[in-house]
Order: sequence, then C-alpha cells, then structure tokens
Amino acid sequence: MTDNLFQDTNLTVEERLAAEALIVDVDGFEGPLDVLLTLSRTQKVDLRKISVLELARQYLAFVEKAKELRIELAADYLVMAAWLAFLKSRLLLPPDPSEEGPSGEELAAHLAFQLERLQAMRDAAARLMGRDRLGRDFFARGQGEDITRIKTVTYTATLLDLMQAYARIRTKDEFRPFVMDRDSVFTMEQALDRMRGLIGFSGGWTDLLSYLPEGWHSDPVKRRSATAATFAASLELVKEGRLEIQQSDTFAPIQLRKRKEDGA
Amino acid sequence: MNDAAGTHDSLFEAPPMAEQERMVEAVLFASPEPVTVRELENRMPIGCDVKQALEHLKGRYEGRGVRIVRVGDAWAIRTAPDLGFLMQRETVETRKLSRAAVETLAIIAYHQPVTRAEIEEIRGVSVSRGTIDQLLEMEWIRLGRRRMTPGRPVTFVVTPEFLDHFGLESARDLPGVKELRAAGLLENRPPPGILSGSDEDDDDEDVIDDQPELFEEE
Amino acid sequence: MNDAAGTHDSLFEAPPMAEQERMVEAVLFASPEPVTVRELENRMPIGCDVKQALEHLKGRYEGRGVRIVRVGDAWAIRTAPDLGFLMQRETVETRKLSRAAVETLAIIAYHQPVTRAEIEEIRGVSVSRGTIDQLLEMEWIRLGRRRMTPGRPVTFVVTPEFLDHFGLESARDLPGVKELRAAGLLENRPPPGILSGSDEDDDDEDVIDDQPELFEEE
Repeated sequence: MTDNLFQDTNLTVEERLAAEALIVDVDGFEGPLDVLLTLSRTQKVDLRKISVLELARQYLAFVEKAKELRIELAADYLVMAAWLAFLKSRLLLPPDPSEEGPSGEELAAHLAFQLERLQAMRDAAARLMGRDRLGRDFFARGQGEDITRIKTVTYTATLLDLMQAYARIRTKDEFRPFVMDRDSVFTMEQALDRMRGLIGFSGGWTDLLSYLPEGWHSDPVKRRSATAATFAASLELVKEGRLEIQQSDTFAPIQLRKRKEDGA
Repeated sequence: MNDAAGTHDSLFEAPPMAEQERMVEAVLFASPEPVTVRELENRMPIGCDVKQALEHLKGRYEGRGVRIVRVGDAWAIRTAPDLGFLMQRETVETRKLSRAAVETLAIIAYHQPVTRAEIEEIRGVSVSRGTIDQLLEMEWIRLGRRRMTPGRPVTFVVTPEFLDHFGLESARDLPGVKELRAAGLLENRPPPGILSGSDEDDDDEDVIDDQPELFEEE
Repeated sequence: MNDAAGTHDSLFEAPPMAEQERMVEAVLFASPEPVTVRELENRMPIGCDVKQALEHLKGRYEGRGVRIVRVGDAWAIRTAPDLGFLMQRETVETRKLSRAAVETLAIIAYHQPVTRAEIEEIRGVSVSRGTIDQLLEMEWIRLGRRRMTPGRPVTFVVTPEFLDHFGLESARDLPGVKELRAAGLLENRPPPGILSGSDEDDDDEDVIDDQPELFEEE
C-alpha cells in the first residue's frame, strides 16, 4: 500500500486529475477493462505500444483514490486491481525460472490485446451505428401491398356424408319422439284388448269408427293409426269367430257386430 | 399554381428534373398512403415541378411490373394489375360441411321440393338462415316453385352443381331408404309415423315433382 | 441450380426475361420485407431464372430513387439513402440503444457465432440479461448453434433483419471486418496459461466465411 502511495506521487498532476475524474465517474464505466481503456488514452500512444506497467500503476492509483474517497468499487474492479498488482510484480521482478505459468510479458501482451480488441469493437460499433439505417436514412415500402393470403374456404361433403346424414335423421326420428310416437300409434294389441271388452255390448251393426278410443278421432295421424289397428283387431276377432264384419260398398263405412252364438 | 412555381424557378435553384423524379419515386414508394401533389410539393425542395416529375415517372414505369397510379387526387405506386396473381398466396382450405348443413342438404335432396318448415319438421330442429344461405351460396341448392299452400312458402331443390359434385345423374339416383338400410346406414326398423321418403314408392321418379303430398299435413 | 433451371426451360415455357423482370419487380415492390430467392421462385412460373431477373432489375434501378438491395439470401427495394431527408415523416423513432447494447450487438455481429461468456470476455464485464433480451426482441440477434464445448453454451448470431436495418448484404460486409480480421482482433485469444474452452475450435476463424449458413433457415 505504501508502494501505491509512493507510486501515486509519481503521477503527474494531469494524471491525478484524470484519475479523480474517473473516480467521480465510476458509475459511468462499463467495468475495469473500460477504465483501463480510458486510462490508456492518457498515454497518448498506439494501444500496441502501450506500457502495461504504467497502465497497471494508473489503475492501482485509481483504486487507491477510490478507497480514500470511500467509494465502493464493485468486486470485479478489485479483482482487476489484484491481478494488476500481481502483473506489476511479475514485470518488475526478474523472471524466476522455477516459476510456472506465463511470464509477465505474456500476461501484459494479452491485456494489451484485450484493450485493443475492445477498442476495435467500440470503433466498429460506432461505424455500424453510423451507417445508413432502415427507417431513418432509407426506407422500405410504406404501403405493403403485402401478399394477400387469399383463403378460399371451400366446403365439401361426400355422398356418404349425405347418405349418413339422411340415415341419421331417419334413425333419429325413431328415437327422438319414441314416447310421443307411441302416443300416435295405436297398436293392434291395444285395439284387440279394447275390442274384446267392448264387443260384448254391441248388439246391431256399428261403425268401426265408433270403436276408436277416446282422443284418437281428431288428429289425422292418430285417427289413421287407430282406425288401422281397430280394423286389424276386428279381422282378428272375425277370425276367432267372435265378430262379424260387413261393408256395403267400396269406401262405405265398415260395420261390426257381435257374432250370434250358434251361428243364429 | 404551376405558373407560380414557374416564376419561382429563377429565384430558387430547383434540382434537375431527373433528381426531382427520383425524389417523387422515393416518396411515393415509402409513403404508407397515396401522396397528394401538394404534399409532394411541401416535402420537396422549393421550385420543384412535382406534376411534371410525376408525369416523367409515370412514363418511366409504363409497361413495368409496377405503375404510378392516381388515387383520387393523390398518387401511389401499385403493382401492375396483370401481375396480381403473384401477390396472391392462395390457400384453399377445404372444410367439412357442418352437420346441420349436410342434414339440411340431405333432406332437400331426398324430399325436394321442400319448404323450410318441412325441413325443420323432418330434422326436428329449426334450420338457421345461415345454413340455407351457405347451401345457396355453394350453389348446391336453389329456390324451387312456391308451394301452393297458405302463405305460398318457397321451396328448395338441389341444383345441377349438386348432382355434379356428388356424381349423381339425378336426385332419383340417391340411394333410397331401403338401400341405406341395406348398407347398414339406417337401423332396420321402419320409422313409425313418418313416411319414409323414397323407398316404398317405385314412382320415386316423381320425387322431384311429386313430393309435395308427403307434407300436406302440416 | 441455374443449370437445372436451364434444362427445365425446354419443358416449361418460361416467360421472356423482360417479363420475369417485371414479375420480380412487382413482388419486391409489394413486399416491405426482403423476399428470398426461394420465395420468388415459388411464386413465379416454373422455369424462371430469378437470379438473372434480379440482376437485370438491380441494374435498371441504378441511380434511381429506390434501389434493389440484397439482404442475405433475400432481396428488397429500399429508397436511396441520399433521399432520406424527404422521408422525415416516415421516420420511426427507434429506441435508443444503450452503450452496452450497441457494443454487445457489434461483438455479436463481428464475432458470431459467439457465446455470452465470450462477449463478457471481450467487454471485460458481465452482460446483463436485459441487453441480450432487448437485442433479441428487436430481432437483430437470434440464437445460433450451440457451441460444441463443455456445457454446450448457446451462441448468438445476427439476423437478416439486422442486415436489412443496417443495409448490409451479408455479415461479410460489416464495416472494417477484413482489417479487424487481418489484425487478429476477431480472434478469440485465450488469456495465457489458461486452457480455455474456446481455443479448441479454430474453425471460429471461418466465422465470416461460414456466414451463409447462418441465414439458411428462413
């Protein structure tokens, strides 16, 4: 540390001012390499000819100054300081042949390379950003007659679809109104039950239609079903020999009467 | 106004016409909307003869892939109409007809001419306007004769396009209910209470004209 | 590929070159985005020599208000940069990039494909997530292939949008890239005495030559 203070006194006034400016500005730096790059400018030489030793001194002075001013430096600034202190000792001391690893010169050369590369990237970035740019200097078509994606939606169906749909409707008809359908269908069995009960009371010829159950007269669908069922039941009863049936003419009313016992 | 611009020419160094043409070209190209002459004049250096530059530019693009066109009182660059096909990425999406549409279509095919009320009766649900419209639009159905019943409702019949699409010579070629049943498409049980359209009558040939009776009782 | 197209010529009646030029012109005019050669080929009639048509068209627009420019594998029409002053109204204020973002972008462009660790090594400071995100969001960079080193880190490369924005035909045309390369400043030189992962692949040097592949997946 005393070494550092000692080094500090070696700095020119200009350098010290620069270092203080850096410290005030420490938040504006993009890391230790950025600080080194800035410091290197004070040497006013080509980066390839930079004195890394001198640069290390400047950086260490910068860190010391920050400490004096009680400015908290981020860890990586301190890591760099430690590394530079090590580098400096390597550069100052005669090489120890027993020591492993890269020489001070190699380390210094790499640091110089890093600085030069960073500077090169900065210059490149500036040139890049300085180029003519789309939307600022040159322009794309403002009115994109963009490709119209003509989406033609065609609907299709196959004959099978059609047939299945129709079949579905017809099948559905059987299920949908199942109970209701029962309502409008008077089965022969029902008619037979009814006729068996009623037939005993019939004396003379009676119109078949009068045997239709209550509520099956008005609705044509129901009437048709009940008529057919009653007619079929009558035929059944005739077959059983319990009923006589007659019709005077085509389309004339069908008449029924109980068959006289003994064929009287 | 041109005259006014003309008198200014001597006072202001207007760019050469070729340059003015370039400017008009760039502005028309980059502008999101057609650009009026006034707007062009405002943007370009004083002393420019925008109208003349436009005429030059228009001539230059004659017969090319794009043209300088006038849109109202503004100007724009547009692709040549004969190359419109290049601007279209045709994607034909084939979708299945909805179930409602297929069913409605089937009923029309089997029962035509048929009124909407009849279709609804057969399907047991109401038929949306959209479904009918879609089928009309596809040209698979068209309006038939009006039914001679109260209200004179319109009827629907299938079209030659329909027959064409389904590979039928006539609607009579549609498999009857019997065949549907044989093919296992219909449960082997006669639908009670409903007249099964086309199987029992061999005079199915009259289907097209005679169906009306089927629906007399409404 | 051109040869293949040539042999097809006899089979398919390709339109005359002047007509092909019109077609390419129309398509490029219509699209605000660069259009790839493949896309052009797909859209135009079979047998067209798109590349030749593009060359013709490029020549035709030499010195005009708009130019035919190449962006990677794609082509676009852009206004001549010297006329930018006329377009003030169209200027879209782009978000100002931070210094960190600009540097990171430049490093990616010049060193691609490059890992985050390499970017950090070059800048001597860690790269914030936000910086990368911003560049990704702007679609100026995208993920490249993973590096075949331990940990298989992702790499970053620049996009065709980046090239388009900066008016570059390819990453090879980045300003000063040749000089930087000659000076060894695009090398990923490891610190001495450290066995770094990145020195194994010396093929990093071909980065620029390899560029075409970077944009092959469109």
